[in-house]
Amino acid sequence: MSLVSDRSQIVLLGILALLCIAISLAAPQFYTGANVIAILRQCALVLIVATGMTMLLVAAEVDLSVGASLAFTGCVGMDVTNRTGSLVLGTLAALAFAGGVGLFNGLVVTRLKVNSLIATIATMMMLQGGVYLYTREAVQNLHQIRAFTELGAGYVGGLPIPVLIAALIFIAGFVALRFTTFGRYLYAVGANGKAARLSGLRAERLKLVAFLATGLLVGVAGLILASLMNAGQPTAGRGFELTVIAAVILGGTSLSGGRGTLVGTLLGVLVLKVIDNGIIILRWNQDLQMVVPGVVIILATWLDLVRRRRDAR
Amino acid sequence: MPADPALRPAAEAAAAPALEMRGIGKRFPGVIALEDVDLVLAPGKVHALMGENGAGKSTLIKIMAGVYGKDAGSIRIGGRETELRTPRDALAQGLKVVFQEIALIGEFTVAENIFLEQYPVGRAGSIDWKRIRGEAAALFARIGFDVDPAAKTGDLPISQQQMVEIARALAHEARIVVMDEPTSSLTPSEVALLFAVIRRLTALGIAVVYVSHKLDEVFEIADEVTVLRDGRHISTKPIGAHDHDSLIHDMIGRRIENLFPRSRGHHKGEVVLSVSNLSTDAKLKDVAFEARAGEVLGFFGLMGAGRTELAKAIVGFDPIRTGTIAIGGRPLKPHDTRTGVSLGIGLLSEDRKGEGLMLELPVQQNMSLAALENFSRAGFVEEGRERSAVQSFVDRFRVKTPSLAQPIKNLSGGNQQKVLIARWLMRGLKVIVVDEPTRGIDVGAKSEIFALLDRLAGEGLAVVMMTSEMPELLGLSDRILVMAGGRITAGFERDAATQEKILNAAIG
Amino acid sequence: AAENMPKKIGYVVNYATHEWYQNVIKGMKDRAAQLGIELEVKDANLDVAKQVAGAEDFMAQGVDVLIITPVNEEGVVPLLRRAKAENMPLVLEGNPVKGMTTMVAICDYDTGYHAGVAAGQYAKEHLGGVAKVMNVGLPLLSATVLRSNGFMDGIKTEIPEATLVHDLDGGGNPDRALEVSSAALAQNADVNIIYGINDNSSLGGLQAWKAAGKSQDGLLVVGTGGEGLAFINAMETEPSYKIEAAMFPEKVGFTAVDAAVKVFNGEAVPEHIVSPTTPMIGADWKKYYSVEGTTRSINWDAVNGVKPADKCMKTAADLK
Amino acid sequence: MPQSVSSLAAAPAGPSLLRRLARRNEIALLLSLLAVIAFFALASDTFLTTRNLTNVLGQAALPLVAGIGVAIVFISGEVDVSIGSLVAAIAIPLITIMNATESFALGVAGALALGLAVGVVNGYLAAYLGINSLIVTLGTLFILRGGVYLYTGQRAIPDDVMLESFFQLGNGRLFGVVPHPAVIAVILLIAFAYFLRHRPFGRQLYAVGGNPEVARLAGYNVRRVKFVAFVISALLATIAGILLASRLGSAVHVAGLGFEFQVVAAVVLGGVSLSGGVGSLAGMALGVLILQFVSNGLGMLNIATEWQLVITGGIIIAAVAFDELKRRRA
Ligand SMILES: Nc1ncnc2c1ncn2[C@@H]1O[C@H](COP(=O)(O)OP(=O)(O)OP(=O)(O)O)[C@@H](O)[C@H]1O
Ligand SMILES: Nc1ncnc2c1ncn2[C@@H]1O[C@H](COP(=O)(O)OP(=O)(O)OP(=O)(O)O)[C@@H](O)[C@H]1O
Ligand SMILES: [Mg+2]
Ligand SMILES: [Mg+2]
Repeated sequence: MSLVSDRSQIVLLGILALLCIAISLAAPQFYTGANVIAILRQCALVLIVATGMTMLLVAAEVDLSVGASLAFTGCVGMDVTNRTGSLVLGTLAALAFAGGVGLFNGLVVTRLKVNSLIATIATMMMLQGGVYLYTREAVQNLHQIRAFTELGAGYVGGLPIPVLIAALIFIAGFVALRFTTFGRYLYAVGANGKAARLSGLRAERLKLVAFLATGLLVGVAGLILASLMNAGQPTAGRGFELTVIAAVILGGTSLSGGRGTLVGTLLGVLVLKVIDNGIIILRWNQDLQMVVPGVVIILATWLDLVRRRRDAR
Repeated sequence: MPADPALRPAAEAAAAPALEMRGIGKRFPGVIALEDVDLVLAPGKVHALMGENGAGKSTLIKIMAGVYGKDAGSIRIGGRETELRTPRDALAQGLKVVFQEIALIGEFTVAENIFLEQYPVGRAGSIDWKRIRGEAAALFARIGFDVDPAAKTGDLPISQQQMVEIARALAHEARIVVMDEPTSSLTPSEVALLFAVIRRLTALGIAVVYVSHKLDEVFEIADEVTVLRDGRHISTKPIGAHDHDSLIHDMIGRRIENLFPRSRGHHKGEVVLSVSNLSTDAKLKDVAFEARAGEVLGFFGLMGAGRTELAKAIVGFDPIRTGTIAIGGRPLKPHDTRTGVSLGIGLLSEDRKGEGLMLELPVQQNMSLAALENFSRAGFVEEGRERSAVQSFVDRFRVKTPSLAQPIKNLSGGNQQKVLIARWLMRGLKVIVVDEPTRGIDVGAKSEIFALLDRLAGEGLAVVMMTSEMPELLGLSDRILVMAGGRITAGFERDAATQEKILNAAIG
Repeated sequence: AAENMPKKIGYVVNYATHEWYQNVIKGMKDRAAQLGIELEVKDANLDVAKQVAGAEDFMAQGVDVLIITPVNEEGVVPLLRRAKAENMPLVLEGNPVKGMTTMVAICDYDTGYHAGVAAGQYAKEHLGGVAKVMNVGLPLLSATVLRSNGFMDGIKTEIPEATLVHDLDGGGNPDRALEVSSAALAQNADVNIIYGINDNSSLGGLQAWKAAGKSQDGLLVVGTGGEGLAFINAMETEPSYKIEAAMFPEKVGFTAVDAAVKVFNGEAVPEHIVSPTTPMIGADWKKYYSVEGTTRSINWDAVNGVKPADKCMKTAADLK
Repeated sequence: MPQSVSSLAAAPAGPSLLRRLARRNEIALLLSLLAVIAFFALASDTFLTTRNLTNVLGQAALPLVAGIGVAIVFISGEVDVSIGSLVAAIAIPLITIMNATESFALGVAGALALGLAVGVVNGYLAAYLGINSLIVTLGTLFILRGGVYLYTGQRAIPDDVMLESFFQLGNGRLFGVVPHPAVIAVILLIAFAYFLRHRPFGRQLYAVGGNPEVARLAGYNVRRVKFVAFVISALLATIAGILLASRLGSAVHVAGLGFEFQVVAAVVLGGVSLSGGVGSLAGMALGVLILQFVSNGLGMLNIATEWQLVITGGIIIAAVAFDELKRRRA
């Protein structure tokens, strides 16, 4: 509980506990190892990107292009690995590409001063178009390098590799945001950019770093997804950005900057994915996978609001 | 009792006070802002409300304006008990407020802001824009303020915005007009105009509440004074019953021996800031000056003279077109705040909210922002050291806050200012540029801030102070430079400076 | 036949970036080039409003025939009415619409059905006659529902006790299919046949199987479409991916252009012109396609040799 | 102290009328629109025909009508992204009731009732409960789309009665030239532009978005103003949805997917600020028209979708960046 020191995640923890209890009462398979691992693996992709997105929102920016970039990155990574036969080069290419997208977003926002919501919608469109210019078909796994397959489907000590990667990234992100000057500066920039700049912080540079970090994390997620699907899929990632942002917001990160935690984000991701999984486990109509998260996001935000108002008394 | 004219109406007022607040109480998380406070306003009188920063003046005003609900007490307007749940209730009762924080819509024209509360409508309920423009112009003409009714309000400097605020309170029928620090950005001549207006209001039988930290103004305009301290009612007296010392004593519970203490001698160190040939796209033209370690260099000018712009340019915040700025002999290149701060120059902005505070964040993070690197090892913040450093500044400056975790938006203006000064002291600078450092700050805190600036200079800092306050300028500066139209028009040594010479140079 | 050739055909496709339609367009372009016709394509990109706009724009540009693949078959009814009012000849691809003249389409139910029969036979030979199916479906479209229904009906002709263990909405895209299948397999992994309504779906299901750490022994994966290279790659490398219900998109495009020419000339055409499909088992695909690098070429002789059914066994009308 | 000191102070002179005009965002947008039209007129011989131009107006009508509502919500300092699902959802009562009663008016009443309900819910949650409006409307976006799928079982509901009036609404043309949706959009634009500029409530919207605290101090009921903005937005999205349903002749469950992005992009391109209090309907309309003409023109030039996406994205960035640069110069 010490991690949850500011009590802002109590509502989410409650919702998560309630969900888990309710689902497992109705369907005992919920708690099987296989299902827990399936849930964790699905959380992994979202959590990796959400770590970057949390940083961006804390700095009062947002990136809607992550879904489109995710798909593109997978294609690039697979294609370069195919062409060079080298997993290292493929990975580097994918990271370079996704990092480049993040950098581009960051430059457009910090240099050209375009609002990040609109700038990244535009980037999203360009990437969606661009990926089809790059490849019309899914890029197949022609190299059959084992390590590549392991990235998505392998296990270490009973835990899926994507989950381990996500955990490492989450911890690194948590430490960076919570304990380093970089993290503190991000909050400052998000809370009042001018004050931060007057205090000698390079506000634009910090935002740029957050965009770049998000881009690179999309690269990691894109590689894992390509490995999981055994192909670079230009059609993948539709709506992924909304899932990520929904999770971050659900975790209590403010859209106006300066407020939010990664622990909240983690809980947000878990809640959304448990709902998704529960609906399938319970064999409910899958269309509810849209309705229920919609209700939960509104409800959780409202409960958190009520709690904060009460605390303020 | 003496036959003081201020007391005579008290008998009449007993029949029908314009406003009667009794036993008002209000608490915020961790703070009792008001406890059992009374305030009775007589029609046609100016009632000054005094007290230190955080004493509860603005809170009391916001309660009578319907902005905050009260936790205890009762309010009567014109003899009738009323509940003021929203600002609309108060407005409907004829209570108009000039708030401490400018409350205008930046995107609207001045004229539209004046009629924000109630648009005049013509046939079929359409807004009568012609009437709005006409009446706004007439209103300014009547008051004598020089403001363009067609200008976009957000484009105007703070001082003109404040005039718009005042004009707005006068645009509608009012029984009570409340002014919370209306003159914090006005020049003396504008203050004189305002006082003429206030006298006209009282002649019409309107009750006026006047809040200010400028004692001279209060003695000039007020009929009665109520003093608050720590949210409690201390005294209500006719102004004639007070002198400077007794009023200050009521406010802060002690005497201030000397508002402008001077601990240091006339020793001047070497040049630590030298500016030459500085011009900007907007206003500054060929500005050159030097500041030495251990001196307070005062800049005076009328509104719009370019002091704020100069301040922002020399710390690297605003871009420059030509010129060089050197701190401790090293040029400010590249021209940005990061370089500025690392060379040892920092700015305390005149715009606390917009350029200083991180409103939602706690006191601790607000204070340590610039100095965070001092408390970090390998990029990690050592929070224990940070906290104790912040705590020691909070104690030294007597910052009134329930805890270091309190969001800074909940502190009073003076306490916020102390936190922001501490932000720079923690960092350690060669040159500190302070722009209107005591705007909206009470005498007690003012004297502390003056003492602080004096001590900083004594410790070898160069203090560059932009101010519109003549006493502050004359009391604190070792040297005075006067600006007009973006240029430096005159310079005086402390002993050679007089109010007349300075004003003449400021008019240009 | 000295037919009059239309000068320009406009095709409003529902989703041009999808591999399937890429190949439909390829077939159209090939045929149009043979006949000396100019072909222009506008993409609705899955947006019903944009589809109507695209058709309007074509009519303003003055094309001679319109071909439309509806994003949604109900959503183009007024469009057909307006085309008729302007005497604009129109051919539909994919799905029937109230008031249409003619439609070129495969039989979705039949496609699934024949794949189901083949899967049943395979299960009898290799899986001990057991058929427990996970359907990675797409309830959004009637065509894909028909495929799933056909598959189950077909498999039951061989193995009457075949069961449908999971009936999923994989969204027709790979990552969603993967995610949904993972959850379903975690809930109940007692499955030995994965059916996908397109290649993305079957591959998503297979990847979920692999990610759950399961061996492919005793598993059969059946895909539908044969849209691009993905299924070929899977058939070559994945031991369980044995059956593909091929739908020959190039042939669909080819047939649609021929139909457009007929409609332009006012010739009598059947309401439904069927484009052929067939299950490909094991290495059968090499009969119809050859691959070089990352492009595949169709073997027209073989494909033109596949005989289409005269009439579909079931259509969307039967679903209601 | 002499009174003349204040007039001697360097009071900022108001910029000249010409300068003020040049700074107007709408002028830059209008010039961009003309440039777009000129470019395509030169590049394609079928672009500059009455038929094509009126077509584009008809196609632009939907985002225009919904854009009015979204702009109003933006101006009030909130956001509404639920419209993409709402345009699909309202077609359900519309078509179902028409099928059952053969009455166009009853169908429209049903649609408006649903739109009103959604607006009230959005407005209540965002304005009165104070939940961030992006979250609220993202939530209703999901809920409505999911609800549509659940209700329809993912099948479109056909229009069985085929009322001529309903068909004409979206597909007919005034005097055989101007599409009815365009006529409706223009009427609504003029009405709401008047409303925003000349009715006190219109100004309240700007004030509330520009600075809610100030608006409250001026005696406005900030919550109610925002609430009404959401209701207006939902009702306008309902009208857009009715027009769309007429053009589609059915209630299509996948209608309007991504419509919210399209409209938000156009509204922001039109200079309506995401942070509230700034923007005009003229700007919004120009933003919509620019994107619509670009999309139409690229289609006329037979440019593939992927390039259209890339080019449109580039235009949005360039236009907003240009606007920002211009503002910094001024
Ligand atoms: N919204 C709020 N939330 C919490 N505390 C508040 C709030 N507003 C005021 N306070 C606290 O109430 C006390 C009274 O504040 P108030 O603003 O009334 O002081 P003031 O006398 O107007 O001071 P100043 O002269 O600096 O304007 C202060 O301690 C302040 O920190
Ligand atoms: N015409 C104007 N339009 C927009 N902003 C202005 C204008 N004039 C002044 N300002 C702003 O007002 C502030 C004060 O301006 P400036 O530096 O010219 O005056 P100053 O000498 O510091 O006087 P003061 O601060 O007392 O108003 C600055 O932040 C400046 O940007
Ligand atoms: Mg105050
Ligand atoms: Mg200034």
